[in-house]
Amino acid sequence: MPHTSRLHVPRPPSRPGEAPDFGYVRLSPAGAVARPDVAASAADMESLSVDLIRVLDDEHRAQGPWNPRLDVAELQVGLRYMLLTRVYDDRMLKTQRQGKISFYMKSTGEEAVAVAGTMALRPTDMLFPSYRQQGAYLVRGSALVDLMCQLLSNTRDMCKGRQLPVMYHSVPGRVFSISGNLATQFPQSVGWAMAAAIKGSDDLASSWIGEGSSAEADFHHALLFASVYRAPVILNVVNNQWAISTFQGYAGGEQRSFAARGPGYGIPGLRVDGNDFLAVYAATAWAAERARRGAGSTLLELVTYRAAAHSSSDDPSRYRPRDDADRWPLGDPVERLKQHLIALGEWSEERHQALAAELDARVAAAWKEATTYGTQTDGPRLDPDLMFEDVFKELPQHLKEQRDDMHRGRG
Amino acid sequence: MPHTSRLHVPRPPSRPGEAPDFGYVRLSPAGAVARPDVAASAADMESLSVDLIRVLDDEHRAQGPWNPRLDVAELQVGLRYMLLTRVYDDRMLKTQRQGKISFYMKSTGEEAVAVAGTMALRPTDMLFPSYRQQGAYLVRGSALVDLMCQLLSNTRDMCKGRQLPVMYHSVPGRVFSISGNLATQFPQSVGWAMAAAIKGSDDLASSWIGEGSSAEADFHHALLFASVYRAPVILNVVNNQWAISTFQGYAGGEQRSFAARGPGYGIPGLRVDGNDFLAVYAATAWAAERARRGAGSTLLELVTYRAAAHSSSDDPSRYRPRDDADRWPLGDPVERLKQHLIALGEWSEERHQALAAELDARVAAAWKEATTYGTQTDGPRLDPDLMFEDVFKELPQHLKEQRDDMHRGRG
Amino acid sequence: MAQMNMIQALNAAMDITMTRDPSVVVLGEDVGYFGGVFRVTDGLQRKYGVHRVLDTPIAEGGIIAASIGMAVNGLRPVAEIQFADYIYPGYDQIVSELARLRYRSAGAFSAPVTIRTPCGGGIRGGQTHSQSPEALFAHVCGIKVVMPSNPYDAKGLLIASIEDDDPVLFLEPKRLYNGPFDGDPNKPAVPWSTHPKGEVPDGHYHVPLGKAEVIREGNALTIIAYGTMVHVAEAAARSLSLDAEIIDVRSIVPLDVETLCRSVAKTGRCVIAHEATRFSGFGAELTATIQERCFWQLEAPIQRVCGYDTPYPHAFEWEYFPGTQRVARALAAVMEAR
Amino acid sequence: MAQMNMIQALNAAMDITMTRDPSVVVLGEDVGYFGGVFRVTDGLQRKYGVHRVLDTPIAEGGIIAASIGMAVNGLRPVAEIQFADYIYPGYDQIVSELARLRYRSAGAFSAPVTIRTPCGGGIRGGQTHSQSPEALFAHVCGIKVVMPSNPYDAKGLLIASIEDDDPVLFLEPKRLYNGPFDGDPNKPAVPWSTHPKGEVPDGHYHVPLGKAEVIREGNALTIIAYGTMVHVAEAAARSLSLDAEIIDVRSIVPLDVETLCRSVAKTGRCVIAHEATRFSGFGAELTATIQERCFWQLEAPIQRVCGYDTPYPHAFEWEYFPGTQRVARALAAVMEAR
Ligand SMILES: Cc1ncc(C[n+]2csc(CCOP(=O)(O)OP(=O)(O)O)c2C)c(N)n1
Ligand SMILES: Cc1ncc(C[n+]2csc(CCOP(=O)(O)OP(=O)(O)O)c2C)c(N)n1
Ligand SMILES: [Mg+2]
Ligand SMILES: [Mg+2]
Repeated sequence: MPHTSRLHVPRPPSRPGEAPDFGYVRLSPAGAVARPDVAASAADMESLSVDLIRVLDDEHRAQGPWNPRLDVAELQVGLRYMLLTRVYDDRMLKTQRQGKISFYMKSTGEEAVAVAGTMALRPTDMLFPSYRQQGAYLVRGSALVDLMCQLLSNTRDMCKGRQLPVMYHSVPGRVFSISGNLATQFPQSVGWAMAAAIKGSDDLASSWIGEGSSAEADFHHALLFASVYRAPVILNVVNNQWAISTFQGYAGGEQRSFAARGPGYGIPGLRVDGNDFLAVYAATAWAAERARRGAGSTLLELVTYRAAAHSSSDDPSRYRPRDDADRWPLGDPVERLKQHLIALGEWSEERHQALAAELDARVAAAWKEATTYGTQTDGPRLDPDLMFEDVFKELPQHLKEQRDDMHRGRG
Repeated sequence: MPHTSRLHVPRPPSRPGEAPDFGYVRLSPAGAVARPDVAASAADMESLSVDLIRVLDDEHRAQGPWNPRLDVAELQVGLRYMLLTRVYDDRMLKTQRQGKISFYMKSTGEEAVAVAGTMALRPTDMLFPSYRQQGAYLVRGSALVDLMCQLLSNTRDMCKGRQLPVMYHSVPGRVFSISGNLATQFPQSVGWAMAAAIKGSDDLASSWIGEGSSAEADFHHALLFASVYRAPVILNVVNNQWAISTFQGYAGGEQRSFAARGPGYGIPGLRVDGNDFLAVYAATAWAAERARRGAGSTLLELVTYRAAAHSSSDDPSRYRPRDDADRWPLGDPVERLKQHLIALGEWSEERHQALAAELDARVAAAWKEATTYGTQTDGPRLDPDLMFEDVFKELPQHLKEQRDDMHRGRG
Repeated sequence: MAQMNMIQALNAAMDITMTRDPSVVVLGEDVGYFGGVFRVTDGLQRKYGVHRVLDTPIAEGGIIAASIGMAVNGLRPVAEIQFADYIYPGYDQIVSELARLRYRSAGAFSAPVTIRTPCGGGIRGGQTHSQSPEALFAHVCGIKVVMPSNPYDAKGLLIASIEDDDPVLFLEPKRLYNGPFDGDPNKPAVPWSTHPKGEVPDGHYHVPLGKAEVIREGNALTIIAYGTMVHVAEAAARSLSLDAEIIDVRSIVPLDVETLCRSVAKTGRCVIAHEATRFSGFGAELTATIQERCFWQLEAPIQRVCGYDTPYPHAFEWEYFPGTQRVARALAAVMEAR
Repeated sequence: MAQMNMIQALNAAMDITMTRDPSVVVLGEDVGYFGGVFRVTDGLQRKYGVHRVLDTPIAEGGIIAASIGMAVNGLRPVAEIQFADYIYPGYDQIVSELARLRYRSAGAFSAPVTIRTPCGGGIRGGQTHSQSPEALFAHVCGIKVVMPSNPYDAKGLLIASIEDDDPVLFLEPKRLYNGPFDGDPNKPAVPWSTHPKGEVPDGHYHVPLGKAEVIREGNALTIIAYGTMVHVAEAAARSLSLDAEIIDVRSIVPLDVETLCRSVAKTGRCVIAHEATRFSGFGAELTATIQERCFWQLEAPIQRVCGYDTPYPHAFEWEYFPGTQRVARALAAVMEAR
């Protein structure tokens, strides 16, 4: 039967043992892509979904109309958050390996997506991240200790022990709750933005999903509702090429870019170098201006690479070449912003090492503090009665009875 | 609150009491749109989703590269099926009004969509219609009596009394079962086509939904799976401008055409004059050739107008001008093919009248026969035991017991 | 007090909450300009504008998702799903998101969304316009589930639902929109104006969530029902001249176990009736709970009268529908058992 | 005979049916090249090719819909949903389409699709990797629902499911993939090789759908369970040295009422245990049916031991999980009642 089959089956460019091949990634030179007015029609901006918006060139200089012309101070803040994200990720994976937390997911190689994508917004804008935007919480001021307490499900866990590690939220930081269900928050962010528009407020929503998750129905719901009501929302698809073991071709990336879905719905779709802090910042700022001007939503595809494993349960060497990440043509976002600052004369290897050491110490200190509020094995523990709360606003009779049952002895 | 709202809310061009206004429908002259090779890339065919493929011009002549150059005999067969559809619809609505059937849905004004869309395929291709493609069953040889028995839920009902009127199917005609759930069959047709490809067969699937239904998640599933596996399937969106009381703008039609969704998924999207028998035929044949050549699927938007009420339960004068259908710029599909044949010297008003009379008599005779197999009030009735069958292939114990319970007395 | 049918009562509930609270918005397919296919939202868009009464795309999943987002941003959406049979494309957003948001965020976020949807049979609607899916939501923690049986309760429960801070699935037995229905399609239609519960106060009031109502006191046995089946139960008890106690559950989640068990403990006999299919239906939960708590008072097995375990069959509606006689048969059996 | 864990047994079932019947195809997220996140489909793509073992987009609704279409065109798809918690985006296609196709078309069309999905808790998976949604499908007419508790049954039931002409939801208690689990996370893990049901024949065989298994005969009371809870039930009965009769339901739909009722009629006492939340869970149906049929033999109220009615809480897994002691408490209560 397979011989005569006409079914097309996508295949990644390389498998374990083969040489990585990123020839399929369509590149544009830095500065080469035009920056239209935010109110231009989606139809007139279709090329943005094919080309790749890049600002930093190979000499680490910022080029072209998308250069957001940020202050040095702002660039340094961006570098700091990206590096903090990386240091945090590295250490937290280690704690998972030591059995101190049950699960972890890194964002290594994708730090610019969340950090620049958040810095380009106002603090009152609402964020709907997925599980790989830890940088957003940092930019929005979540304390490391608070994030770690969530990972530990300890007595200070913001989720009161109810969620897997990395399913953070932040009320003061305006970062929405997430769960393990992919893509569900994408159309919710559109509803949030619709409400902002109904209320006449100036705030917008920004939401992130992986390219694999764009296959879910909720991706369609989000684009459709955003288009029909011209909701002030930024819809980010983080194309890190992989969804666990599944190559982006299986989400439809073989035929067209993910940004290209936007124009079909009348929404501009921008293909952006996701490892270029400046490009991500500029594209986000452009989309934010569009939303605030009442011109509607924007779909951003952030082209990046999942340099690490999918999660602490995953081993990517089973399905892709080991040295893939090193060959990724868009480089590393931390390194690129660092080199840009060095090229500007505003940074150095020494300052970078010092910053890394400082952040590492901060993360270590925070971990130490976090563990005093309890770990999986030691120290104080959340009251199991909390299990029954927040199912409803008031505890109903049947849950009171079940709580009593629990008091009779667990297990 | 509404004063400051920035939410965009689509509005139809005219409401009851206002003059119909179809200025929003983008037209192209007959024959003006190029016909690319079926294997051209979707990206190179994007203009097809903006322009309107038309063959019949205002003088009723066939024009341009999309002219399918059909025999006169074939054109006459097409006219016959379209007229039969119309006569059938008119009479069946009347029987509903007389209380003889519980519910009915007409396809008036859209007859070319199903008739040409079916005639352009092979009899072994599988059809997945929605509820407004009655013409497909006629082309595929379903007997009028059989369709009517379904409407009557009588002893010869192909659905054994289990379905609302118009939810036909045909095994010999290769027309799939439908239900009231919108859009569900769209991705199923893709699965069917994937299986055809896996098996190496030459058959394709063709599926129809309304423009309103394209808002459902299953529209996205269909396009995505069709794109990823290059399934041999034709995905038809029948844009008849309305979804019950809701204007097509609410399905995203305000910003872009429905055909324009295709290219975002790497699928060519063709905007076709749905009231032009020749254009529908040609576009379908083109898409079929594409599928059979292994080039993958095609999205067809058939631009037409729902000239009648949504269903026998609907009164469109509550939400749109009464004379809307008369002002529809693409005219009436039956009239247009009739005039084309007259212009070719192969038809006349007299022959048309005679055909109408013949078909009316056929429909009347079929109705008479159908009612002998039972009506809602008289004659033989399906055995209520059938209610319990086909839930599973074998009748399980609990349904046997419930059948026994029913035997103890109904009501 | 005014005479209202259930459509008018539901409309009044939305009208009142929209007037009192500018954060209440209504959305759904055909609900705006047209006023809904059952006219339940008639006039609301004219009165409150296109930004508070929104026509939507035909995407139930999108409607629920957008409602959640709106609610998180401070609105109180009342979403209509045109038929309960079409709620499943929104099932993931309800089960995985709406019902769990408060829990998973430890109260940081919540979404007070009310989902209204017409349910139930008896209207010749066939398999896709007749379903009663309450059990598919009752099993989901974190969403309340309500079904009124008359205009008075419909208005009071809908106001309470919209004003409740938890999400609520509000099921409307469409066979009751225009009048009570005792299960006999051959009887002439009765309007709500002939029924005491068709008297509906003009203003704001609550029928509290979580409270069943004993609509008829009695000692011989307890009949537990909700929605259309309340009226069928009454007719069945009448037909046998039984001194039945009849309870309208009204609130499926949270369930008023106390009222139910107090009654069964008194009568010792119980029949449960619902339109939904029997297997793993909500009648099972009612039965299980009552037998756990009233075991020693029970004088006969609890009986369920339900829709048969098949899709809703168009042509066999009146064989399928659990009507007066089927309920009466169960009543008789439970009374005889000893 | 070979020693197999449940993963190997399931893999063998697919391997055998794919060899015997070229129309069997496997599809799902990460099932192809990678062999599935639990490795259940490991090696199948290598053996049968990329056209019979398909990686898919992450779209559960699309996976089910495509499977239906494939089945209508003569294939026998075995679709994997990566976790049962993620089945809801496909719920409409299952409920409205897969389960009803044969009925609505009067047998003209049918879709023999098997949906495999890992379910249940005990793996520290939190709210979205621990759910047991069987009741949400048991209430839906037209789809069979199965859950094995050991490798032998897993293989035989999966072969029977794939070869069955009706659609089947095949729930795999992932806590049992590598070994039996009696509910105590502190005990060292036990492999299937230590368990008699880890002996699995190499070839083709069926464990029939619709048949429960009495896994331990006894006279004191009946314990009804399925999946992981079968092992917990055994441990609980052992801990009290009770002469319990333990029944593994295996097939939730259709349900083997006869085997269940024969046992309860004999013992007069019954405890039902499942991981799923209690309210309107499948235990309710079991309770309701048994009390209807065995009322006069019952010497105590039937008790349910279930997951509490909250989402599955990550940090309180072992308070939440209905373990040995909770089951033992119910056993003791049922034995004491008189
Ligand atoms: C509805 C749903 N289906 C399946 C999964 C299992 N799953 C978790 S992450 C993942 C891959 C997601 O890939 P992508 O969206 O590309 O995000 P990335 O991990 O690359 O950041 C899958 C399939 C899930 N969590 N939710
Ligand atoms: C899932 C689902 N949601 C809602 C409905 C109710 N409904 C029936 S037809 C219809 C309008 C469909 O419009 P369109 O797709 O444009 O098709 P048309 O009727 O114009 O042919 C609606 C909303 C349904 N049948 N199924
Ligand atoms: Mg990814
Ligand atoms: Mg339409």
